[in-house]
Amino acid sequence: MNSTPDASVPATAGPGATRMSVAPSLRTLAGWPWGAVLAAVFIAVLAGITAFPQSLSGDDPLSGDITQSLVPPGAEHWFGTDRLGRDVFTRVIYGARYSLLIGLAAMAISVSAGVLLGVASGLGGRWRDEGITRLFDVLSAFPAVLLALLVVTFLGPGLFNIALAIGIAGIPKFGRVVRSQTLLVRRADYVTHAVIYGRSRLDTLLRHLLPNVLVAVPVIATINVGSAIIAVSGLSFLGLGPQPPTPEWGVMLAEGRDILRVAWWAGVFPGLAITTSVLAFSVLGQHLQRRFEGRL
Amino acid sequence: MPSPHPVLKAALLRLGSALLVMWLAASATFVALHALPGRIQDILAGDLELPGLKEAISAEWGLDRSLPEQYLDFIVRIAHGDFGSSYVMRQPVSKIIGSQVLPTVTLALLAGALATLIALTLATLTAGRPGPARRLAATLELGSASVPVFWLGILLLMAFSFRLPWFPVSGDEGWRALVLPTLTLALPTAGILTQVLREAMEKALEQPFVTTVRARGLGELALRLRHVLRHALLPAVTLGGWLVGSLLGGAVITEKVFGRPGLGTVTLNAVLSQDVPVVLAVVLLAAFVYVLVSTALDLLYLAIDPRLQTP
Amino acid sequence: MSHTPPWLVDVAGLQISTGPRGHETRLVQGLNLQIAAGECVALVGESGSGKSLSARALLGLAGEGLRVQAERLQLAGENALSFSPRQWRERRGTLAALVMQDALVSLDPLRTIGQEVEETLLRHRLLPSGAAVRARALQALQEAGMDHPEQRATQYAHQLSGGLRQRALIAAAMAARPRLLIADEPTTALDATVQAQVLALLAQRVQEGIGLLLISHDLALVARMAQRVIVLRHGQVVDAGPTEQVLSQPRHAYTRQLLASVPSAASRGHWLASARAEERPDGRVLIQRTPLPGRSAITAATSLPPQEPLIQVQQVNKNFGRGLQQHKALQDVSFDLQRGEVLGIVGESGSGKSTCARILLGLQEPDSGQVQLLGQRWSGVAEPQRRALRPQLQYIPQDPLSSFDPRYDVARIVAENLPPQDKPARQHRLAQLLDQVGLPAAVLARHPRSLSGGQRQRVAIARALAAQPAAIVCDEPVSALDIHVQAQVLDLLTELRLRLGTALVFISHDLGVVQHISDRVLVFHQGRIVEQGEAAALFAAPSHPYTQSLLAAAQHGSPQAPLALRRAA
Amino acid sequence: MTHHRSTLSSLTALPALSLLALLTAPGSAWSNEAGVPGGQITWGVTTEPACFNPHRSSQQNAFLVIRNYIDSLVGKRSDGAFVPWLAKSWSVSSNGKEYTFQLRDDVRFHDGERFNAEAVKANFDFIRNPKSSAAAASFLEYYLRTEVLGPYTAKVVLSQPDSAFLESVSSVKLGFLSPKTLASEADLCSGGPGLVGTGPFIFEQYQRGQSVSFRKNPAYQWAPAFAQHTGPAYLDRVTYRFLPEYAVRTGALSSGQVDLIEGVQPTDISAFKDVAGFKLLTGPSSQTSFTLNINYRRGVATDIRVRRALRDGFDLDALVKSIYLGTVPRAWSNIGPDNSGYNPRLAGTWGHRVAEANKLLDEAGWTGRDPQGFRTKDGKRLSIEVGYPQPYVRDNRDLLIQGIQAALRKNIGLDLNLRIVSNGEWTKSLTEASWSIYPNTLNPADAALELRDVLGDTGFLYNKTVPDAGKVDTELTGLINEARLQSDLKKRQALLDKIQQIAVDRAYIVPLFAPHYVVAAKRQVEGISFEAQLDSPSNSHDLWLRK
Repeated sequence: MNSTPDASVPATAGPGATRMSVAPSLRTLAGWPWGAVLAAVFIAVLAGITAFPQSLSGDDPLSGDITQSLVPPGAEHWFGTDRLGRDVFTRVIYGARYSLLIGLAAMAISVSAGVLLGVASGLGGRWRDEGITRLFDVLSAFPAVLLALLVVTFLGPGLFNIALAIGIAGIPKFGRVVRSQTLLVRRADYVTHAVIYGRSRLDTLLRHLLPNVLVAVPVIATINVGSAIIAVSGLSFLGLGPQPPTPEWGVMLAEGRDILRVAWWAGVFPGLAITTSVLAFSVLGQHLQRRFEGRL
Repeated sequence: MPSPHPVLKAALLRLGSALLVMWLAASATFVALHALPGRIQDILAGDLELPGLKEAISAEWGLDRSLPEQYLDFIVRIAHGDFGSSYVMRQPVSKIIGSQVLPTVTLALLAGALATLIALTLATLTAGRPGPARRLAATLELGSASVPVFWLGILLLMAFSFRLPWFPVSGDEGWRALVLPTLTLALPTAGILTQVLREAMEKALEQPFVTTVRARGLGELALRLRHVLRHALLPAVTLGGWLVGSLLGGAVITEKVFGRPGLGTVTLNAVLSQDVPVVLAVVLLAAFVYVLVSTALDLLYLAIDPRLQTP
Repeated sequence: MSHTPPWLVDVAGLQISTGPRGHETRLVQGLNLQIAAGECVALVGESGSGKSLSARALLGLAGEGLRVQAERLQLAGENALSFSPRQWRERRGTLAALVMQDALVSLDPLRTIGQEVEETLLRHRLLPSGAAVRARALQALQEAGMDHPEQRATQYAHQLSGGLRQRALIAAAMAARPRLLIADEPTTALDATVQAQVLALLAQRVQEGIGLLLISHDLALVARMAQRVIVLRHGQVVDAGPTEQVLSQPRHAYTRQLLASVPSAASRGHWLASARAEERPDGRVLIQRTPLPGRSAITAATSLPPQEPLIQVQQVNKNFGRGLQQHKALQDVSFDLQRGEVLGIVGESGSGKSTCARILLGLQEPDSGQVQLLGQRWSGVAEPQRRALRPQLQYIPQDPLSSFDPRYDVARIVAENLPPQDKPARQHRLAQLLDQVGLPAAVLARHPRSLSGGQRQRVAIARALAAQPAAIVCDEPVSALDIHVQAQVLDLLTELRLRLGTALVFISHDLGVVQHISDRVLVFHQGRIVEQGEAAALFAAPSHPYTQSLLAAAQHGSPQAPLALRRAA
Repeated sequence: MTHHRSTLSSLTALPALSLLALLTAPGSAWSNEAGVPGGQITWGVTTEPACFNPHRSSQQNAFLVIRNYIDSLVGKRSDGAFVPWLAKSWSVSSNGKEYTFQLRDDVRFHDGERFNAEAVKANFDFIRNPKSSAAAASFLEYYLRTEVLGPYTAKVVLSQPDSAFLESVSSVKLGFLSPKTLASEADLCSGGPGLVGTGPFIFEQYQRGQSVSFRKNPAYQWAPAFAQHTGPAYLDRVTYRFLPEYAVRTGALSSGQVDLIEGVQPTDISAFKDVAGFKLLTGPSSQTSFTLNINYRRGVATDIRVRRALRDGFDLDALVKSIYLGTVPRAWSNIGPDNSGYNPRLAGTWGHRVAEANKLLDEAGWTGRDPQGFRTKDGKRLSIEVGYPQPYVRDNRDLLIQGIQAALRKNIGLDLNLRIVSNGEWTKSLTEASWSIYPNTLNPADAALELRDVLGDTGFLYNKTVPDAGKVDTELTGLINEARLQSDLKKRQALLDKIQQIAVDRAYIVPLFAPHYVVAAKRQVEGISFEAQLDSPSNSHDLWLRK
């Protein structure tokens, strides 16, 4: 369960960091390195197939032709079929919806709570800051997997429950980043001197402080969507998330694992889908972070 | 010598906050338990329909007494490591967990050590050096950080157990049974750790003191090992807490992939059989381990950076 | 006073370039440099002139991606061009050593001073035993003028004062007794008095026979230290030769301009940027400056009766921290600012100048005493009451970039002080303000990050003027700028005062700048005003000993003065 | 009227012998090559017993472990005949209500206690006592008391004749624990040395989540008649390792970590069948088939048309063939094809009539369709839940139900919703009769007993505590009670055939396939066999290692 750590620590340097490419920008497209462009395109495709999976495959993800079970990848079935004869490619396409949506739902929970608490502690007095920081410590003491185990024990398995668990586990990550950003911006000259131009405290907060704090959030969110997807599929793999026959990538991987010896494709392609999606979000996230850091 | 007084003060402060966090974590679970719909006996009994079970539970947890008394009793019991008894397995939770801790801890420690080793060597070798080596390392790290633990496990299983029978598929005998699970758990963590270390090293390499050290005639490797590495350890140390969390979480999954016994398997079965006391105990223990490790690492951070020691 | 070979350093036609083959850009071109033992040569130029780069090249530390070529590059008689990386490493620290600007970041903060000094000795295995290494390190600290070196050796850089840190840095460089020392802006981060002590230490090393290559942007400092000087501009040598000759008879217009633009008591009452240096028949060069027009009667229109001071500061005290660490920043400070007046505040870092500025601006409340602006209470009132008066008092920071919101372009930054008005009127007013500070209207759409240091400072001034203030508090407004740009900004401030009658509170640690621009001067020392008065009179005959020591340290500073001194000594 | 074999026992003997049983159990009872004593063997089994106490456990997979330390009064041979074990001989009274057993006098429990009539009485009374909540109590439904006629003579008195009593007594669930253990009221579920039986092995050590191991009982001279050898076990020690994951179990055997495994999934058979160094054995299917038992007194299942549509709405042959790769036959009745009570005439009478199924559902009013393609009536979707208890999920059976789920959705728009439930949740739904479909096989081998447990008036279909549930099929329960009493073989079989025909025709049950145990082992492991009474592999008494 390798969820990415607090982004306050610069998460990843990634290939082609600006420091290195002294050569003229033949390796970039409109200012974006190729890696980031590919990642952006992949994510766009991912979003597309989440909304309209049927566009890419006509088959029904839930039922297949039983006589066609365990067919290796070929012209008919690009990713082969599973034990019930269902087309693995179709199920991977329909599976995107679950991994992405649960990942984004978890992200929404982490971001909203994280930002609120982060700003509150960053702006608050010593005691409020201390209190919220302790809250972050308590929350981060429960890694996503274990928190999910607790939630599922009480509320039962299911999509929303694991999204809730991963969301809660992600709050400290965002909270700490927003808090350190708030502390930084709060002391910057353009905030402390705003009073000279007749800005009220509230006006300064809204015009200068918050925008400069929140500008970092989408960047960190992009980087962490990847770790949310890994967490989601991990929990489904353990059987805590959506139940069969849902075509969720983690569930498909767990099913594929039992027939690994005779049908490698049932296990390999869902895993590949998870990895490439996570890779895409990480690469895009890093690029945004470098552009953002370049700006600050 | 920087007077020991401030370091001691800082250490006590850290330990104090650690205890506070542990106490808060325990209270959080207590509150969560009580916030749930339905009576505590029903929740703790899960779905077991044994005669006299509900009465036994309310007696053991003292549910008839007032809430504060229950709370106090709960905290005291946890402090003594008594997490009550599992009604599904009909034996004390501490016995169940006690017997299963060793394999999980060995796996987590080995994986953590391997990940740190990989991260240190890779970061030291590639930080700041232009050319293909660094770009290749960066891509590898990004790739390994994106691979889900369970998929990596499956791939390794396919390659090294089915195709080439070098390593056993599962079980807990001897070192050979540890190789694949440790690799599975270590690689993704190593990916992220290496990136953080290399990033920190490259930031340190931009500091002016690096030019001074080079002007003294030190080579690149000596510069990295004697000077830059310590600077890179600072952000890496703050990652300690996250590392523990991800190793424990990853262990649960790795044990399922490799069919290894351990806390992961016990917890998973407990969840599937609605054995609340066991799940509660494992999660709380993991939280305590997390707090202790991150506090220890905080103190290490203090020791490394003298700038924090003077008042 | 020329030296015959063998040279310690003998460089001819040095060229440093970057970029891929074919269309690389030349950073340094055609540099000839000879240094003998017991001699100090200075490389002078503004930032970006390539002086640091050239110095680093002498140690083979030019950096990744740069190509170093030269007709001749001899170090102590050896041809450095053919050195292998291993050969370079063996000579660094033993043959040649480097001292850099700020010891706080030039020493490894995580290691003790002792460890830093010992490293060179250990690396080159110069001494048989650990004890011998430790003894030599303590000796090096001693020679660098450190008090009780045993205790200092165990301390870290952040635990020492600026001066002591710099001494530690020099001790570390000199531990292996190198024959050549390269000092890159060794004292820029220090206050005048401490600067003088460190320079004396370096001068003593030169007397003892080492070769010293001094890199600096400060002409005065170079005049004091170097036998020969080379002036660099955009990587090319514009003037070179014995210091006395270069400073008194600068060949190149750029050098002349450089000399002429140094603000000092001599340049008071004259435009600075337009100063010219003419060559007299006997070869000496005199600086011609055009005087300022007489002080015009117009002053900023205010509702104040004529003789009321703009700002009154009465018995202000300010302390930070509690108990034994309490730091008394300001101790019963009182002064007035008259309308249209330029009040100079001078003093070393930590003397309370900035705290005074923050209290003047109402960013901080004094512990006791009070401040009045335009006759109304300014300190000790809630901010909303002050809002009405805010436009009257504006601020120009030292680092303009950090006072701009990173998301704003120039237009939105300057418009912060404009009253709400419709777009066309606003656009016109903005263009007018930019014109006032000498910037084209096109700059409005650009982002401050893409502007030069001087341009950014002009944007900050434009923002201040937008409020049509009665007075502007300037905290070290020009200390981060190169001499040319500094001269232009100072002239701009003078012009605004003449045309708009805006009063200025001008805070700086640079005595020359304060002497040039201020009407009256306050001298701050450890939170107190030790002396105040009309500028020319005060500096002509300073009464307080601190002011005298400040003047003496700075006296060395003016380029012409030392020549006389040197001849007399 | 005492002679070696009672009239009743012969009733269930010869006719049950079916060719299939012989064929599928090669190398079991017939290799009489003398075994080599010594050495130890490690099993890889699918399930960690939830409870080690024979009286309380109801997990079929747990019995193959428990059989190592528990003996029974009587043994059942693979041909169905009952042979002496702890009882040398036995006789039945003319009214069929009294069974008198002559016990062996040389049997001792592992704790040294003698096995005698008192021990038999103590065990049966303990099981019958409701406080011990023993699952085996259903076997002693008509048990009144045990009379100790002599130290080694025990007479068991029933309230009414029970044609399946000998069958029950031969089950491990009525095996014998030392009276001292019973008296100690210890919670025997968690295993450990406290569990004292008389079996060929003695309980040595149990590591939760990992394995359980037994050591040889050197004094064991009372092996059952059907055993391949008398006297103590060959092996010194035997270990059962719990490997729930298919791939892990298969890999453990192929990499030599274990000596033999049970629960080889169809896709892994090719790794061991006709492969050098390994052998593959398949057990009999005399228990019940894996069947969907439908609660026809609740919800949409009360309508017989819906039940028949569900029964016939999918191609069972294709599903079983593709998932089990032809290694198991599909089932026509809930009674196993190797069971003597099996009704062979049911073959071909039902299944795979999609058009008819759709017609039935239309008649039943389920004419609407919702966006997911399911039928609806007055806005409510046609949905039935299959609650599968987690401890019993194995052998790709959940996958088979998912296949049926997908087929029913596509063919007739019926939402068969599979949900894995915890053991606790299943028992609660049983008491509240809130379950709708329960998929499983059942332990008792006697056909009449099995039918009673499912469809009989004391089976889990007719829970008396829920009065308002739908109408009970009294004709069916009547037939079952009659069969339980009927001692005449031909009449009993006719009754059994009729019961099975009604159950399938009225779609109270949907039989799926006849499971059997598949054991894969290293070539050197000899003496592997299957216990007729349970279909599962026998204990390790006869196992030995060829050097």
